Amino acid sequence: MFPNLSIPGLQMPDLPFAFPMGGMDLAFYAVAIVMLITAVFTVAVKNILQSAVFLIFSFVATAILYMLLHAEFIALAQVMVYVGGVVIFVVFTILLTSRLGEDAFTTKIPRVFAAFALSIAFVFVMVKCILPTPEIASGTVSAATDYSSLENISLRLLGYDVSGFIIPFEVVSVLLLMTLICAITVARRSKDEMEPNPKEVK
Amino acid sequence: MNLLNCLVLAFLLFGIGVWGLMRRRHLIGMLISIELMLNAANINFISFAYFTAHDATAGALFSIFVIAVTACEMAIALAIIVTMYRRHKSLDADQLRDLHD
Amino acid sequence: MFDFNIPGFIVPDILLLIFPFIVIGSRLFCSAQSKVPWRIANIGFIAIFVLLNLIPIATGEGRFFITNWRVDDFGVLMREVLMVSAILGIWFAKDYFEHGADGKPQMHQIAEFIGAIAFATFGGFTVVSACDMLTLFLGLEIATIPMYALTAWNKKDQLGSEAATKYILMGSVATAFELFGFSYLYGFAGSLHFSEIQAAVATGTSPLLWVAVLFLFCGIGFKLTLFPFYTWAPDVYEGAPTPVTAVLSVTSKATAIAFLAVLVFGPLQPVIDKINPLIALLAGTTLFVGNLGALKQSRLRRFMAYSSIAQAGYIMVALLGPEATAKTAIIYYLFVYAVSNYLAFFIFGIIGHHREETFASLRGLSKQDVNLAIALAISMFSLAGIPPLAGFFGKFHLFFCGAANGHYMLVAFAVLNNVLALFYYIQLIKSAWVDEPDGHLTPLRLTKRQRGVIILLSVMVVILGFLPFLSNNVFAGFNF
Amino acid sequence: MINDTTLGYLILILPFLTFAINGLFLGNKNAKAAAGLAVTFNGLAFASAAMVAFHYFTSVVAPQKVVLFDHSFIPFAGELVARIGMLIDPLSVMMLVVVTFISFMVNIYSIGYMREDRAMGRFFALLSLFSFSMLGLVVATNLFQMFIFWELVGVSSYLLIGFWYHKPSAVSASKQAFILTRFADSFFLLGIVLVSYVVGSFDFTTINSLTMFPFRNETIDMGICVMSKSSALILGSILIFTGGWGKSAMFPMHIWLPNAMEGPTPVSSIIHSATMVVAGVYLVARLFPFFAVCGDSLTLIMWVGAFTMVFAAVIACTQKDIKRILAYSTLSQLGYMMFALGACKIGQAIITTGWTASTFHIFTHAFFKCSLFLIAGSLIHQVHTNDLDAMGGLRKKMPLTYACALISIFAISGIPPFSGFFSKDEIILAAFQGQHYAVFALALLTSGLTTFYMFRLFFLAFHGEPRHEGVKAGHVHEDFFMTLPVVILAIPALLSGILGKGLFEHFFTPGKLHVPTMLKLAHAEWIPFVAIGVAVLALLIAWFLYASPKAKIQRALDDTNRCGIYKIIYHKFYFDEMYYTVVRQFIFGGVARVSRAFNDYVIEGLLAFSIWFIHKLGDLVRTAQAGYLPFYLGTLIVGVLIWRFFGQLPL
Amino acid sequence: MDILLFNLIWVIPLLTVLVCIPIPASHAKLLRGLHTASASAVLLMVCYLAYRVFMLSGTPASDAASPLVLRFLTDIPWLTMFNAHYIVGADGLNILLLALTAFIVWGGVLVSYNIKGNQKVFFALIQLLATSVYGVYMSFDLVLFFVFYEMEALCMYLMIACYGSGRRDYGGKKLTLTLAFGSSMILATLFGLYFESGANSWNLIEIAKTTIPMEFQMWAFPLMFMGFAVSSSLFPFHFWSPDGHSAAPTAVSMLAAGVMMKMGAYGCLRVAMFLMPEAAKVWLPYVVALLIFNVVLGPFIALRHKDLKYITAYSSISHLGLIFLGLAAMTPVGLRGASLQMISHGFLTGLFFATIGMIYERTHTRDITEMGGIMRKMPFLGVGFVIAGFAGLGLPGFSGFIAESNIFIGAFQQESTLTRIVTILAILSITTTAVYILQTANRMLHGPLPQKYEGLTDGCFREKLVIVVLVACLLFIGVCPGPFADLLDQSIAPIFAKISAATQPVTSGIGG
Repeated sequence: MFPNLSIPGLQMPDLPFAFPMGGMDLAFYAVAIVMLITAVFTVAVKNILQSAVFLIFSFVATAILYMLLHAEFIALAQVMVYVGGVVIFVVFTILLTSRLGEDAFTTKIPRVFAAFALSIAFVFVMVKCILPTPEIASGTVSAATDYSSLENISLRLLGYDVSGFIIPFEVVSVLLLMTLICAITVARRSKDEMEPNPKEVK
Repeated sequence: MNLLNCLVLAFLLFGIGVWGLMRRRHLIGMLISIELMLNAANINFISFAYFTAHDATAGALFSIFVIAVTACEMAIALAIIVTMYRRHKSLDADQLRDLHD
Repeated sequence: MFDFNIPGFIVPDILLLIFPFIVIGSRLFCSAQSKVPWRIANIGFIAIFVLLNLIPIATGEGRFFITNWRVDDFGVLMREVLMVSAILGIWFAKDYFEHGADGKPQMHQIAEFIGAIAFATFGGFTVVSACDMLTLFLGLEIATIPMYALTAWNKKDQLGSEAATKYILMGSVATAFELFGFSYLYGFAGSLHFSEIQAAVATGTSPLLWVAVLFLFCGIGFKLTLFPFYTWAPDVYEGAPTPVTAVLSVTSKATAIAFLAVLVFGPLQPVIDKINPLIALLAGTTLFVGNLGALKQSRLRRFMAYSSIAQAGYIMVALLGPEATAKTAIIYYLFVYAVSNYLAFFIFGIIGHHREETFASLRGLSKQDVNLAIALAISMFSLAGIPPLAGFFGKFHLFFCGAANGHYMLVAFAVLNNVLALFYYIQLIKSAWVDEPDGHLTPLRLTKRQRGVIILLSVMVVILGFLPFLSNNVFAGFNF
Repeated sequence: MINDTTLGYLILILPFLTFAINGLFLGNKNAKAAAGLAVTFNGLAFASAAMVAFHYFTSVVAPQKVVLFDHSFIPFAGELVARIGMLIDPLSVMMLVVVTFISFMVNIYSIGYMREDRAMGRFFALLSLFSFSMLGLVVATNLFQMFIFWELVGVSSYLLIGFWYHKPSAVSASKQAFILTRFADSFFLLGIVLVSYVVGSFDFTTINSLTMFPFRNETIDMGICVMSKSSALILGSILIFTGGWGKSAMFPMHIWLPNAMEGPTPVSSIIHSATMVVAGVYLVARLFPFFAVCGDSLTLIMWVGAFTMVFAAVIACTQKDIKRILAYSTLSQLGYMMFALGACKIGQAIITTGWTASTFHIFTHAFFKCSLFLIAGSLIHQVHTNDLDAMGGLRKKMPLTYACALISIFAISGIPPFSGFFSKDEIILAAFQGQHYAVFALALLTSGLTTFYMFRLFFLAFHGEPRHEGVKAGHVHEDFFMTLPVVILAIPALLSGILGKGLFEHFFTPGKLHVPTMLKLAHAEWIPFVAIGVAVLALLIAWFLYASPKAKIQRALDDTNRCGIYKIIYHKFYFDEMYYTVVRQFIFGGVARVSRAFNDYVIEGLLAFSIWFIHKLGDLVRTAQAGYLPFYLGTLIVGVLIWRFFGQLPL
Repeated sequence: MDILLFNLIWVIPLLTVLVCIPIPASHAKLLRGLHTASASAVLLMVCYLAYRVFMLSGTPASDAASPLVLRFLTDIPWLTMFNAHYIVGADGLNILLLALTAFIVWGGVLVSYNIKGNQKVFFALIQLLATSVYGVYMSFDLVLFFVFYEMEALCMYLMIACYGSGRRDYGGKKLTLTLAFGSSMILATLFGLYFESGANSWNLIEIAKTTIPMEFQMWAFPLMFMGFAVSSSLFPFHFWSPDGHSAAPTAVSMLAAGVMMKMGAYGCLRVAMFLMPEAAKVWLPYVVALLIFNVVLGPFIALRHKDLKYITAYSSISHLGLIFLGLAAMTPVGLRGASLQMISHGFLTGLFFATIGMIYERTHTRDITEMGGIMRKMPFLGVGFVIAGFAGLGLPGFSGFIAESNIFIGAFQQESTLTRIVTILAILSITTTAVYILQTANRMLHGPLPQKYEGLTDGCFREKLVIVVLVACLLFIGVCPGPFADLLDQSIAPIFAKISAATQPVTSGIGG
């Protein structure tokens, strides 16, 4: 029923990894490598502003990955919210808080390596955890190609039945509103912050 | 391309996020790393939805919500960091040591 | 189709949802120092609490609103606990908006403050009402995000913003863990609905499930301050404004444990035996570490942080029991814990308004105001779990749950740790009762409201233990 | 008509009432009333005892046992019931009479002696408490009752020795007396527990009618070793004897008795000479058939008695404190009684001469020794010192006292026809008949020593020139209340031997014995003459040294140039010092120090260590909480790893 | 009517506290009067009830199936969440302990008239403590029992730390925490009893009807026994008692040593041994080894101390060791001896601490080397102390002797080697007891009077009354132990029956 987009003939049954072949695979690996490299740059570059820029690339690569996975709407959201919203917000904050985003803090080399070792260990351990799962390495795809079409998503999002997500949809609106209020309250400079409060002095 | 590849990719991204989190001293740098980690989780959702889940749309939906929530968290975090910057005039995580035992 | 006949059991939730807007809106019409928002909040919260009490409990599966908003007896009682925490929280917070305390400046924007607390409470409501992982996740976020903001509420306070920074950075990592957990659970079951996940779990397991469990527990471990994810708690408790600390220690914890209870007794029910060792280990290590950390503290709020870490460990023990008992125990304990904790915070608040919030400031309290000292002793002994105070019965119930499934070793360990806990609670009582004051004591002035609340809470701590009050809601006889 | 049971109750209740009324109500403020009450009630008790004795000896049941009453006190298990009762047999009747009589006399005497004391009421109360306890002891029907009153006797002795509690020496003497006897009593109690466990009863009748055969093949685990029950019984008998050993101040537990002379003299006279100290002898006599089946213990008893007899007599020869001489003489006489009981054993056979002699000696000794103490008290009361240095020449000032003293000293020296002669002669005869010739020789030797030191005392106190200012000045006189009992006591001291001999030989046998009794006994008619000869010789030596015109009394009293042996003897073989070192320093000092160190350093140390350790763990937790954000974030990551590996999830 | 009265025993102290709440602390006289009246009322009630129990003895219990013959049984569902009931009842053992408590509480209230500090709080705490002790002895539901058992910790610390002397904080903390440590061990096993017994009930009587699995008993019994033994200061958990007692004010020492320390032994007998007799048979012969410290070395340590309260505390340690010896005997005589010793030692040590407190109030020191000859100035108190001493060293005529003889005879009937050795050592160490008691009495009361004590006065009427009543109790039991033995035998019989019915054979009865 669902088209199998990978090429089964070239799969090596012994290996848990599918051998990279075919257009989709090549595209995937290309995207993955780009994503990882930009991510590494994101965390490794010294300048925080550059880091933010690399983050944009990483996010865009992720969006491309989503498109490979037939989740076009999500890819769109990713680009719009992350790239268009969050990262810009980050950049503004950087510009607001430091002189042209120059990272004044240097990290000592041992700490860099310790952090690296920890993260490597973490990834290694976790990947090892999921490896034994039987169905995980098969290239079968269960989803319909339109699983994340706008229509499907909105039908589910506003559905009242058991499988509908109207409740989270309403709830997330509360969340957003609350964030708005909280963020404004926290971030704004109150009037008395400018000049010392007479009560406080007393 | 299969599920495992995607999951490993997500973990690698998460790992890079962890690395950044630990090696950065700049608070915003840390936040950026956290963004990477959250992004990794999102990749997971989509991969599962695409490859195995029988209710694939739900996964996609979840990732939309994750994007929204992440944005909210970022907003608050940046607000707090701005406040913090006004007080401390610094964004060095290592200098946040007024509170300790 | 949309049913315009809103069922009664949903009314409190909806009220709470629209409530923050009324409070914040009321600010537009009055001055910054006005008490109107606070009064409105007071009336509203109490009204919600009373309405919650009107819902008869013990109706089995629970009732559903739009098929995915579940109101069962656990949910109702949990809501009540959260409301109690919210009411006591705003009562407690009131004074901090009038003058500074413990070296921290006066707080501002009470309406927004109350709104944030209401939102956090609503987050808790969402968690206990969730039927799918998405709602659960959102509930948890709604309960958490206002806490970040509340911690940084005192913008002029350096420590507050530091605490908030630490809190939100670590909290975001924990959210990432949680998302990983959810994603794997989704990957395992292929669905977000609890019933379907439960069915999938019942048919068979896979590493994906266990990775999901691991990440979920680690993520929620942060919010519940489990070992070793508790590190934020002492700093945040100390740095945050005192009323926020109080709310944090009750509401946030209640939400987190409710989250775990919903998960463990919901989708993960079929594999609960396999998770039990993890729960037991988390409980054991947490209560031990919490108790150890509290041993040599000198600042009251940091002390309370460790104490609440230990309490989180104790409360985890309940998850090991059979579902019905465990849920009762959790609710009961949270209720008792809320009351005792707030009693302690009220007293610390009074001290804090005049002096620093340290052990040393408690000196001579018994000579200065013996009733306050008695109330302090009551709350401390209750937290330590000494009968006949309510804290004992709460802990007894928790241990009863743990023992019901044969976890005697853990129960014995937890009970032994109680001695350690008693040690540091006694340290505090000693400061108030035994130590001589350093010099002249600034007189303590209690407002009528403070006095009333302290008496009310003390009496509750004393008598709650004796009363089997959880068999039904207080006003449930009206059955609307 | 009052029957015997009522009289029996009266004998016990009257002294107790005196104690209760004096102690609770009259007290020191109504001293005269207290004294009157004490004398009256004790007199009545004596009268009752006399009537009981008269009824008993004139009745047909005479040598048999009669139980006047026997109330259950606490039932333990089965037959093992502690009872409080009143056993009447010749032995207990004799003791009843002796105790009540002496008590009556001493009470009269105390009116005079304690006249100036502030705490006279207390004195009379305690004296009556003692009488009550002693009476309870002698009429005991079972071991448990005996132990109860045994302890009460001990405590009244303690209270009376320490009567003048502001005197440190009195206080320490009382403590020593109580602790030493208590030490012995602990073995006594162990013996009671052991014997009652094996036998299943406390009752004297049951215990005295035991035979060993049923116990041969049963074993009992005594902790350190497993032994047969018959051996356990022998061990039990020795343990029980240990109680008497301490109470009768046999060597080496004798040291408390001379020190106990720190108490008021009436106390010394009733408790530490006439009645309480013979309780040990009484105990052995009471349980004699039991001891007889536990054969070996009798040999022990004999040697303990014999050694104490000589040992004490030797020390008595050198002492200068008049009361201490009498105390050592008491020890020596107790040794006589004790060894006489032990000497009843010949191989596996038992003769009863020694038993009769011993009980007879209890009887006679009570009178003359009490009398001697009262006389000593009179002297002390006049010259205000115990020291013979300060006496001398009192013959003329106190003629009645002098006469009575002479009678009593003749009695103790065994000069016929005074009472002591008859009983002591019988004891020596018993040793001879028992074929214990070494002990026999020792007894003869001690007889001579006794005569010597008693006459030494007599001559130094009454003869010669007055050495005391008060005596010289003529302040000395005889007090009526103090002289009357002395005079009354002189009568039995003189006559009880002659009159009692027949009575004792007729009625006094230890009861049914379960060992073959040897029928043929050697009748050595020459023994009395040898004994008298030794006594007279000793008397002459004493006269030559201390009373003859040539005697150098000053030199005799001078301590400075003494040879080594005399010095050692004078210092009582340094026994007090040895005790002090061993008991105080080593046992109580050492063990106590070690146990306290164990407690304070080991136990408390472990406690402190665990607290320290927990605090260190707490510090560890707090160290982690350094406020360092990267570290905190690291804990999150590491936490996941921790629970992945240790969370016991099936990964 | 009797049932109501019986339930009022623990309610009255609590009500007194409530009544006193509105009275300001400055009305000390009124407060004292109220508390004295309430304590006296409870005392009279308990005495009457003890008499009633005595008169009822022999009549069967209302519930024929019950292994215990209980009077005034009350059973009300209480905390339905975990199936706890409010069950109280009386038998010979606990009614006597209740009476003991009533006497000591009454004495404690009377001796505290001059306590310094906030009297209102102090008396309220005493009454709370009384409630807890009454409750422990009355309750037959394990939850109720435990609630009352642990309640003491709440009062103890405050009373010692606020009203005590010397190292009061240290002593109070040590006492409270050690006791809490003990009760935590008990609590852990209580749950096991509930679930493992299969009775699914906290009712002691119901649990007693079941047989608890041996594997559970084997670890639960030592835990529970030691937990209880902590409060009876069994080695090695005795360390709290000297420091605690010495720091505590008079009334608290009286209550702590007099009644609270008995709660542990009572729990050992009533809960641990009664419910888990099989394990008791396995473990108790080894537990006696610990008694070598309590019974044999305890008196020696007392000998080395100069502080009166330390001496008395170590004396208590050794006397409580004897209780355990009686328990470990597991024979009717031994158990009865142990119960008698609980009661006897309660009165005895109450008297001890009362007199020490009164003397301390006057001399302001408890160091016996600093005292001397105060018998002359305070004959009444001195005699009281001496009597307490004599009772303590087991002098016939006082209750201590009765108890000790029962214990010795009972323990000798237990044929395990270790028990035999310890019994022999225990009998022999009565000498050491005598040594330290006489040494103390002599140093303190006798000898020359120091100049500074010339102005001392003897006890007032109130103090004399306390001493007289306690001495009378000691004497009453000592002189006429029959009724007490009868009462105790009735309540011990079912316990012993359970022990002797346990599968593993245990020696009993008399040899020969």
